Amino acid sequence: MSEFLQQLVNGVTWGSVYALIALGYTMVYGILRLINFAHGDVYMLGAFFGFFAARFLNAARDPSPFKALLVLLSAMVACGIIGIVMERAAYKPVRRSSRLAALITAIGVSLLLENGGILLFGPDPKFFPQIIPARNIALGMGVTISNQQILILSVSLVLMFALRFIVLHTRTGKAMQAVSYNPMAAALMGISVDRIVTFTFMLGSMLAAAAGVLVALQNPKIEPLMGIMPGLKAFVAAVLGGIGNIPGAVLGGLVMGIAEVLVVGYVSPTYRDAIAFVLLIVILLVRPAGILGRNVAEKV
Amino acid sequence: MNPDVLLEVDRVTMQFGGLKAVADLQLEIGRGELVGLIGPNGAGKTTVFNFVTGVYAPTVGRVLFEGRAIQGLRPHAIAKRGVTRTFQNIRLFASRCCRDNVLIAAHHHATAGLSDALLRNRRFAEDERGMRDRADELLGVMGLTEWADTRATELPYGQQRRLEIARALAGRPRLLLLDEPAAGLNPQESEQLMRLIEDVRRRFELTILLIEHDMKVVMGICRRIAVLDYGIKIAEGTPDQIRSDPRVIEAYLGEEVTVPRAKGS
Amino acid sequence: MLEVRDLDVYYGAIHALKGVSVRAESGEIVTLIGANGAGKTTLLRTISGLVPSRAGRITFEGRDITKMPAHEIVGLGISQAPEGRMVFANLTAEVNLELGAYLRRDRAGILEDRERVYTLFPRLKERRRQSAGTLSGGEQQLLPIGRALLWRPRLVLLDEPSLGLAPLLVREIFRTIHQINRGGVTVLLVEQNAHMALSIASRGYVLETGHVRLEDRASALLENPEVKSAYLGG
Amino acid sequence: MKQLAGLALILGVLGILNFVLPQALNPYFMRVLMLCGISVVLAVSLNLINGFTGQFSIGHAGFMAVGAYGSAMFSLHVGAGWVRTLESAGAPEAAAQGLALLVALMVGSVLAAIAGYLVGLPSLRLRGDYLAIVTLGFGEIIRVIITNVDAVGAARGLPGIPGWANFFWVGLAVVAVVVVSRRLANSTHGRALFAIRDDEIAAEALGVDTTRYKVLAFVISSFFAGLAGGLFAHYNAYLHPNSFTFLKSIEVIAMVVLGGLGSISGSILAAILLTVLPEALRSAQELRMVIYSLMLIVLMITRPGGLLGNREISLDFLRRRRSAGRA
Amino acid sequence: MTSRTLLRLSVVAVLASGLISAGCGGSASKDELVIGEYGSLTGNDATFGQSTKNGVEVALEELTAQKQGKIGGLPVRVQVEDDQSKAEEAATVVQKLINQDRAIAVLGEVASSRSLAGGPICQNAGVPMISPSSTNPRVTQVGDYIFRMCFLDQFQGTVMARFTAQNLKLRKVAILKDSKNDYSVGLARFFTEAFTGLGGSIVTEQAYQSGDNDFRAQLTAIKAKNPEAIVVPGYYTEAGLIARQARELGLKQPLIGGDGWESEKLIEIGGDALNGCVYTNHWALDLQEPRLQAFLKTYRDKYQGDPDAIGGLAYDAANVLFGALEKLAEQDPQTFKGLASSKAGSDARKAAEKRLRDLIATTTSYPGVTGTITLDENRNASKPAVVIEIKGGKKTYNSSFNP
Repeated sequence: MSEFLQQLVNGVTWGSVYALIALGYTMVYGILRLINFAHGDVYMLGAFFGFFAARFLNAARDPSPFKALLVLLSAMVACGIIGIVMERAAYKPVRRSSRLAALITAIGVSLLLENGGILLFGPDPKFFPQIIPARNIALGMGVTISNQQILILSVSLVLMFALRFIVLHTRTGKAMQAVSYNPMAAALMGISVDRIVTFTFMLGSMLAAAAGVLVALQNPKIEPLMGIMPGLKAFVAAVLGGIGNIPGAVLGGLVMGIAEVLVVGYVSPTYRDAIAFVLLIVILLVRPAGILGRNVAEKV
Repeated sequence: MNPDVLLEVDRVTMQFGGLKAVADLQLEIGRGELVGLIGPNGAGKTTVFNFVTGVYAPTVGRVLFEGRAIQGLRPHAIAKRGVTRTFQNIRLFASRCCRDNVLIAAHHHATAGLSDALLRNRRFAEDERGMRDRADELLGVMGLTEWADTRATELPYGQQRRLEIARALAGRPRLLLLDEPAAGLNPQESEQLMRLIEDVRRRFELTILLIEHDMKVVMGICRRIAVLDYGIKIAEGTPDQIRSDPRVIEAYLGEEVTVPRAKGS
Repeated sequence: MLEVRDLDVYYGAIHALKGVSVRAESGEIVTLIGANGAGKTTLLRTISGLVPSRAGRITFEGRDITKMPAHEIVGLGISQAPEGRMVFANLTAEVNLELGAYLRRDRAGILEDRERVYTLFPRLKERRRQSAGTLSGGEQQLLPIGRALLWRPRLVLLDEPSLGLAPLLVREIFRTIHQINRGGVTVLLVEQNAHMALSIASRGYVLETGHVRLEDRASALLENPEVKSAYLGG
Repeated sequence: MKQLAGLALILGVLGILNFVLPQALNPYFMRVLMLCGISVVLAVSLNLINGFTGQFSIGHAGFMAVGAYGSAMFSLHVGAGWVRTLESAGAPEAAAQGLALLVALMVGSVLAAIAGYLVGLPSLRLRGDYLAIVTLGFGEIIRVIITNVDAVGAARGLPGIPGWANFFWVGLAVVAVVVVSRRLANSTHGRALFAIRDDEIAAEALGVDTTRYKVLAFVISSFFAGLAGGLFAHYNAYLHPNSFTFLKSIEVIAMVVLGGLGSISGSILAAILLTVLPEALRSAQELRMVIYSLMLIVLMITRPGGLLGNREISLDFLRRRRSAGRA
Repeated sequence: MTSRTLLRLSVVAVLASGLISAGCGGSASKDELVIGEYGSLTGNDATFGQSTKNGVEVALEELTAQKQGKIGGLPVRVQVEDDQSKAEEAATVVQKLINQDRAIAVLGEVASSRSLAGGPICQNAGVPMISPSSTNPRVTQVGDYIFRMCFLDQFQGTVMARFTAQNLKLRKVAILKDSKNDYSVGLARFFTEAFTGLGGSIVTEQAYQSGDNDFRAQLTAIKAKNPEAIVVPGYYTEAGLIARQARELGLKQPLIGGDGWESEKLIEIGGDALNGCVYTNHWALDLQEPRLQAFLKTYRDKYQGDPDAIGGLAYDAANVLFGALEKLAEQDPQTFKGLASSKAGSDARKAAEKRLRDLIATTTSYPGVTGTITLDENRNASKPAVVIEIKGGKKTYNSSFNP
């Protein structure tokens, strides 16, 4: 039992990271119907920007919560800018082309970030400094949670609520919803679709950056290809929850994180990468639009 | 069951979420008839086409074609039984030429199988030639011969409407459903099309159900007209009966209201 | 105020508007009538900058807006209430209305205008927390009009506001249109309900397959046998 | 008769090239040529799903893996024995190996086709991105399974596969996939596929059993992906699950989209381009993949419809001109 | 000209120039000794390819410093190709190295899977290949032109087992291996065989996949079995994380590893969590062996850090090759000339490569930095292993085991 609970704690922690990345996928998809394959690589960049920020602040020798926050914010800002540049330079020119053309562009951007990363950061792993030294907190029944896990969970939670607030209660957030539902009608409201799309990319990239830094705090090995698998799985999580649906992304992320940890713990860790997809296929066959997605009948 | 009834819509209700698009509709179409289905925008006319052709399964009720229930069948199966249609918003196969558009609709009459096609044997060649000849004949009937090798989307609008009809005919239907074939046509084109529809009906011994906004077209060629409003059949009868039915006039023109004139007039 | 001259618009190979010229003077209600597919909606969309034109010129208060992006055209004071399907079904009725005031910054004024819309359409007030997709067709139809009002445009383009509505509601909507107009807003109205539209308009255009067939004072068009025949058949 | 003569001619030409090319080209160029051939088979086959039918599959590497491992296992456990028996019975080496290879390739391709059938089935319920993600999932599941099954070498890879595949066989596979694609395209079945791509609802309403044809496209396409996999296995003589990651699928998609969806000649052209390009960029060293990805982006921005769009460049074009001239 | 056409033209131009340069890459203008090296400079295993490259570069630098970079009067050039961590790419680049660049010998690869893809090509072409660190037995079974510089999994696994059972006196251990990595899987297997042979038992065997970041699930499962030690036969990239997460979960047992652990990054990442852990290795950097220390000095000057085991093995592989070449130049200058790049494909070249192979095969008691290397009849390195213990964040020599 205690083992199961411990696995659950680990699973929820991972799930919240998947959820943060999945949110970016889902927002961009909701607005552009584009699978932004490069999103996982933005997560990687987030970890690296955090790494450089931490090094600049000398946070390893002299850690403090303030510096940790600074590291997180600078990574988010840097990736936000990357998101804007990515959208303007690569995606905007293909927005009116076929969706497949946009997809291939996204793949190109993804490869560019990965290989550019290898070129700039070197292929060997870097190790994220211990800004927040690990401490274990016993939860009873033999279950422990580390302060880092708590941090991951709470920061993700704060960010998710911040996102929720932005989307539901700010002018720009409402405009985002409008654009995602019908860009043409949104333009008639005086909403600049271009700006909203750029803003969405920025927001998604910032969340991915946060995920990158949070993961690096706990699992400090960072390298230029670290974004591929989490990116892919977060995307699956987004589809699982119903792509384009923000609560769905969070739910999908959690389901994914828990399912993975349970498979690793009770079946075989070697099937870790497969479980995500088995789960996905099963759920999609039962609910073709994802757990929270709505099926829209095509108008004839 | 009356053998002269080709299609019977038997108390069909079609519900989308909270919206009843069609409510308790009863409609019979006799063999060889040309029936008009009219009503204001959003009255549920296209929905009728959609459940007859299997795009949707009716929420309640049955659809009988030649006495056999077809509700709930997949559209291609219904097409094979002899019901084909055109679409209000023109759904041509955009990347293909006109002849291909027609050939695709003749698809289920092909006799050569996949292996014949891959081997390019005589059977395939004959089958293909037969289908091509028939497609070209249909294009000829619809006056599209000169466009046969043109991509469907490069056709002028009026020709696209005709191509949709030619395509629907290629499936050798016994019941043809035409969804606003004259929409977007000018009066002369409408006029021509009307004659063409009559002509086609006689030539291929068809039964036709026609949705149309252009009253001239409907009143001109239909002997019998059914009127839908809010998913309910509010009238059915000859063109003259329909024209003078006050409920129809109200549904169509709206009540005559007296509101003050706008300034500047 | 608004002048459209010799507009040519293509959808792919389809020539949707063929040299259309239309104008609206300040304070007028001008109506565009015509059968489905005649190009009425296309014309409104082109004016709003949603559809690019291939030739011709659109000017608003003397400014050329032909190539302006849609959201900037809105900024100039041209609002369009598109047909009912273009509501944001995933958002509540209230948010739908608020989006109409997207470009406004005066919080107080927006609230005031919102109340005005609610007074105009009490049913929207009742349902303001409901997502627009769950509203009835008629209520959905009210939203774009309310939205357009919240922006306080100088010119409003209305696309078939009576589409699929019960007669009672149609009358309500037309009364509202008239009120809006009296408040100083110029109206360009696309309608199928020719009778109704012509009865409140000052001038009208009859569109047919992408060009203007007739242009006259509304009262004259109302009496025109050609118009009658086009709408009820011979 | 005419077709048989054509076949004989093709076999003859391939046979001669199979003899001449290795003399003329150094093994490196020969290898790039062979890899081009395999890429062409992959791209043209994926074009059947993504280009012809307008479905969206990103799991092609999975089908390729099934074919590769299926045929390799056959050769290792059965085919190699046949060759020994045949050769000891005095059969010429090329014939014995060719026969064994042919059977092995068929085994792999049929297994891949079965997998294609199974993956095609969900397409009854799923559309667009959802279908895409299922195919991607399938590819990953296949790879993970291979990584875990000891009998096929698991993570160690599968060495010692007989290297029977030569230019002749790769060339033949290219000819086969192109001929099948073209004949399909010019038949009622191909037209049904195009109809699904252009407008699924209209196609269905006009009597095209869209389900059947979508599954058919998956089956034929995965058959050829399996064939490419089999050739890959018997050319490299070594298999490793890492060769079949989703990046491989992505590579093939890039070929199809770059070539122009639905264009067979476009797929061929792009397959060759994207195989040769990384080789040509070798002198750029570490910058190579950066340049490659930049080019991909720039190409998609400048030619979003692919190199050839929907068009074909082929002898067909000349033939049509000729017949027009005669008419 | 519009910007679009400009863009297109530039794409075409880059393409064309790339093709041309690829086509001309092999035509060396002057006589030189070309040594091919292939490795994973990009892709999942990029770090290993880079380590190999660094090790070889240090060897080349020393050659330049000592002998103006020449052997037998011919300048030595190392041509490095990236295989993107993919087996089929490895085969392609080896073909290129041999046929385009006319390499006389090939160094590489780290991963056995890629050595197995490249090996047969070298064997068929009659070009000697030395893999610095592929441990799969099949690599050298490809043929008599294939060599390796590292000990085999079987030897290392046995050493680990003997150390655990005899020195640490432990009986119950858990294994956490990298199932994606044949090195790790092999080491785990041979450890298990030897350890159970010595009377120990494996209480649980868990696995992860290289690239994983989170091992808590596996460690939680291991914790439930309460072993006396955890054997982690993987790479340092994961071992440090595993140690850290194990301590977080309250597992205090020592971790036991193999030569994959050797890297300066191990301590950087694992930190205090690694104290008390041991691993088998080729060298102990704290041993004051002049040759080793000289290498370390050059390496540190050049790369501002310590080499990992792969870098050391690559350095030794390059030096064994240089040594054989020098011997050939001394013993048989006539045959040696056949290796000149202008003689590619000639009989003289073939004969020289054959002689080179023979000389490499007779390497005995070569004093490498990774131990004293003797190539056995199966062309595998036979050399002692050392056990390193981590104490107070420092790697310290513990003991040696001879084959």
